[in-house]
Amino acid sequence: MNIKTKITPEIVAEHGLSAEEYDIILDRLGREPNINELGIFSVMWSEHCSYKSSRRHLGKFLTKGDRVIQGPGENAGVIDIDDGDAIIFKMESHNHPSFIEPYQGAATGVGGIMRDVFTMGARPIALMNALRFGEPTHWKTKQLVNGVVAGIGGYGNCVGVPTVGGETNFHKGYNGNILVNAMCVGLADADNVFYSAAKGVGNPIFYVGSKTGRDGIHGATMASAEFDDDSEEKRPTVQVGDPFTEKLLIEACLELMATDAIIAIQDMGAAGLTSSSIEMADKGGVGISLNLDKVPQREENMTPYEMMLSESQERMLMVIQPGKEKLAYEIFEKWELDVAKIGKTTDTGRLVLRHNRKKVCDIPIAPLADDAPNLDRPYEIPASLPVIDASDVHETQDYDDALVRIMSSPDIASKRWIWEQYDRHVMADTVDSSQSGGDAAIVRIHGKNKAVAISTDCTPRYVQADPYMGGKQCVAETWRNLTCVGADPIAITDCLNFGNPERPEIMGQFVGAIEGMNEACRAFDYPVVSGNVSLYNETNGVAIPPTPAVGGVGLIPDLDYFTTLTGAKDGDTLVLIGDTQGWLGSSIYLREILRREEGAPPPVDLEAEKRNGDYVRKLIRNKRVNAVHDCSDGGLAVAACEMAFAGNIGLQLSRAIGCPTHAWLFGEDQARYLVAVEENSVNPVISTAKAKGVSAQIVGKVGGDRLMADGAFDVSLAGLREKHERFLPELMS
Amino acid sequence: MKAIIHVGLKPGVLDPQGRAISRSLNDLGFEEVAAARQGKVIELDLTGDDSTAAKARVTEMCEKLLANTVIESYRVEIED
Amino acid sequence: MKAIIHVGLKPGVLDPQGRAISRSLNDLGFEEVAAARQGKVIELDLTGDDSTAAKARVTEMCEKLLANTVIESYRVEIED
Amino acid sequence: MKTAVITFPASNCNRDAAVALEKVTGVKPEMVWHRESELPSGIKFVVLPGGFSYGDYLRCGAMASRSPIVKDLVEKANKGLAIAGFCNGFQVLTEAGLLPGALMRNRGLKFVCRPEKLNITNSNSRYTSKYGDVTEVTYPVAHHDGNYYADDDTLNKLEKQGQVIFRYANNPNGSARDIAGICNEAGNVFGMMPHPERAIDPLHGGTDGLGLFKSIIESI
Ligand SMILES: Nc1ncnc2c1ncn2[C@@H]1O[C@H](COP(=O)(O)OP(=O)(O)O)[C@@H](O)[C@H]1O
Ligand SMILES: [Mg+2]
Repeated sequence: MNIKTKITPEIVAEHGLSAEEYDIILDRLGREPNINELGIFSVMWSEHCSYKSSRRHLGKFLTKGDRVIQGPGENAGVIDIDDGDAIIFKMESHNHPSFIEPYQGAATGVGGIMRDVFTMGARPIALMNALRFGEPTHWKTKQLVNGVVAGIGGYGNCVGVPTVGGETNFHKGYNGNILVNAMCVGLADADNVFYSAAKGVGNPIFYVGSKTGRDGIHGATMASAEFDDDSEEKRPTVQVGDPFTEKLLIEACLELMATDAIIAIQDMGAAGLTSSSIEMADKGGVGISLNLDKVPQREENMTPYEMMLSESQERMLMVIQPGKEKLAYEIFEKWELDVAKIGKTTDTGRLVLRHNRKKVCDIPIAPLADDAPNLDRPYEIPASLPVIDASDVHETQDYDDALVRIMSSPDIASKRWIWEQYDRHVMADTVDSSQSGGDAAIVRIHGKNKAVAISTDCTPRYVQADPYMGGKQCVAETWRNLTCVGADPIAITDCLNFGNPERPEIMGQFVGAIEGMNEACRAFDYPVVSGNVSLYNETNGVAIPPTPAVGGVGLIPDLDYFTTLTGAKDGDTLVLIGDTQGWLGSSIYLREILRREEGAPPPVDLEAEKRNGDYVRKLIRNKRVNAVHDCSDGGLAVAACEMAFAGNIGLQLSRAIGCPTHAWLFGEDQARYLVAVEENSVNPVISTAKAKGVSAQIVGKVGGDRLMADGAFDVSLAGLREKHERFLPELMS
Repeated sequence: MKAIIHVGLKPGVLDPQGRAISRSLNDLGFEEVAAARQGKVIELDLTGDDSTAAKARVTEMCEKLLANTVIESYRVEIED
Repeated sequence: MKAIIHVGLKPGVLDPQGRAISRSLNDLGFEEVAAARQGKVIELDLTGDDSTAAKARVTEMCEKLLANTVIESYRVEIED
Repeated sequence: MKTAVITFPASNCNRDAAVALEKVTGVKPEMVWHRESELPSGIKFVVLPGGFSYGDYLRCGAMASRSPIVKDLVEKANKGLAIAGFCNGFQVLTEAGLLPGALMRNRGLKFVCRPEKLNITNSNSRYTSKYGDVTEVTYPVAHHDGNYYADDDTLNKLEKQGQVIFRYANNPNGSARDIAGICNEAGNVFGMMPHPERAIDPLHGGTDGLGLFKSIIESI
């Protein structure tokens, strides 16, 4: 393909553009596009870059709040955490590339999300990962787990940013499409945040980082298409990550950012040079002219089309203050990075590209953004599944066995095999991480006595059963997890992973989930500040379970007051905050013990969530509790076992609730927290709860080396731990 | 019998390691080094003595385990 | 010119990668694999055309950087 | 007392090391870029930090060990300057020939990050003297290539001369004779894969690492 290539309807279709879309291009240009121009329109209007199926729905989210400095629309969201500190964070998917090449796909996912964060002036301080694999027995699963985990660790460890937490699910619904969602949290000066809007006329545009090769051309369009059996053949050259260069890029960018040399900066992510230059120009309302001969190239004879669409990693684009060019060169050269001035801003409002002294592209920028398709796809929100009454659910005769099976089931079993491959401590500010099995990771703000808490959550089986309720639940669970460590929840990022939006039932899951999420955000004053949409996660017409992963961030203002689930002590009383009905629909018990995946998911009462959570946070601030854990997957029994493992001490659950035993132990009612309270605090904890309308009951005692529940199980802590630890090492051996 | 398998990155795939090696050699004063690539060699000791059959088996090993064919290419030699 | 450098572990040095490879191959049903070793090949593009001089220089590169002679041995080939 | 932390392009525990040194000496250490050809004057103790100096390409620590500053360190080490390398820093010291042996890929072939119990096998060394009666400490490990190798003669010699300072209680990486940390014959150069600098703070990794820094600082 070259500039003389005749644009035929086939070529237009191969670029994923519809006939109507092509007509718009013809109209805006007043002529036929050449191949470079067509390629640029095609990536800019792909689902991945234009959000054409999702845009109108994302617009409903609560995005503003007292602490929001920058909401969605920039590379990442920015929140204020006092004292002039800002936290910048975002989550992103790298699902398709990770399925094709798990190590590099996951590694470059981590690299990409870090760039989104340091582009805005933040030093990355923590990484999280939310992973969904196919069923453990599927032939590909083991290899995918191995590669993805090694890739995440390989990249994050080398760059030197701790990977502090995450979540991992296994389900047959992901056999053909795994999900690899990575989140990065960075720390910046609130008054030195960098944005992508180019400004001025005649200002130099710098290219920094790795050279451009033919990697991942059309990655963005690929991420916007379903898989079929030929996908392996169609794949573009896989992008290979170079964490060493990323590390240099971080240090160099932060060094330059400490001067006043940068006017605007944008990383080259999906659709590389195309989307980065167009976004900078569009946001700033300026034109851009680039000389492609100046682009550092790794391979010979690269065409303009290839350079503009390449997704080579570890590259940045920036507009430099005139007169500061020398300083920029000096810093980038010190860090041994490729750097080149490749163009300048103009007042034409057009993107003009030159190559070999010829003009090879000349298009107006505004239409690329303004006229990007914004579809109103038909949708049908599925009806929620029928409510299942606990009394209609078979009760196990052997609770010891049921507990062991649940604690060693793929979703509940220990993920140690994964997180021991992640450096969780580098930077020396990790206060709590996966290591404790805790709800939220805690990362201290360097040199200060405050910290951020971070949690990622989604319960796909709930979203599948009822997108609206499931959407609410994802947001509520992160809020609850942040609360568990004593943080004030501030804002979320999300990664919305769904199937093919052209199918109304999938679009219905999407719309329903967003409505539920948004309602929770509003109830908690917990806005969405950044996010990412990944559609077409489907193989041969079978979609993944809808998976809107949510990453929440909160602030622990004073590290003298926080709690984890590790602190339960001999003699402590276990108190359950929140109401228990014994909800077994869509529960782990139903799935793991009875092999049934059905029933309406537990309802989320946002007022109760707020009331209970605010109370728990108060207990932590008043140092009334030694350990806190929320009840989620597997209910009270699982929460209790996890608390026992973390504190390395046994406990006894006593019957206090009137529902059937399996519903009491394994029901997944929301808005609940298990707290360990010292003897002399029990009365005040319960009476104050009452006064505040919060339900609180004594449900057991800490002590011994066994895990017991009245009339149900009695197993040794060590024995259960051994089985809890065994699942992944056995799968991976 | 012995099998010797050379595994290297396919052309066009980024080789950050090769790049770091050539830079480092240049820094040490070896300016004649224009580029470097790093690959691996795996040597297998095999039982049996049918080298044609062995070649087919080793190729299968490469596809299944030894090479990542998405980004790497490989070459098999059998020595008696 | 091109230099091809083979770097391998010295005999007697335990090779965790080689051991893991032979084990995984056995697990996959390739029982004919009795042992495996993994080494690396470094390929250099060199300017100049004196291959004797090049060989000396590349040997120096090996001693100075490319091989760790505590655990590794190396072999240099020059191709014109 | 003046101390220094060397920074290679992809060092990533340089800040951790600096915090530890400041905590123990009360003075911020000098951060010295690997391209410098000489240490600033008056430096009494140098840390080579953890990280991936050159992306761990070729061999961990190999390229870093050829940098200009390491040349100067080798000279000064031979004149008695105290130098410690943690994790990648240990790899650099072996590659530079300041410590015997080599660090190979972990036996399990995976990166391993966990708190690890260590036995102090020589409590008279300049790096452990302040531990007193304490014989067991816990430091985090975080590495992919921490499997210590040396030939039998070298290992015997190390043991005989009291150069083995720490051993793993539960060997995480396959290191010969469970060796976790060693020093040179003169006792001024020390290296270990675990991270004492990540064990100086009750909120992060415990405080078992402080004794190591206090020991060496006091000995100078
Ligand atoms: N992929 C992963 N990476 C890092 N940590 C993980 C991963 N998967 C699970 N974990 C950790 O395992 C623990 C249990 O996870 P999960 O059951 O999802 O917690 P919760 O239900 O409290 O959110 C958490 O501490 C979590 O951070
Ligand atoms: Mg939780």
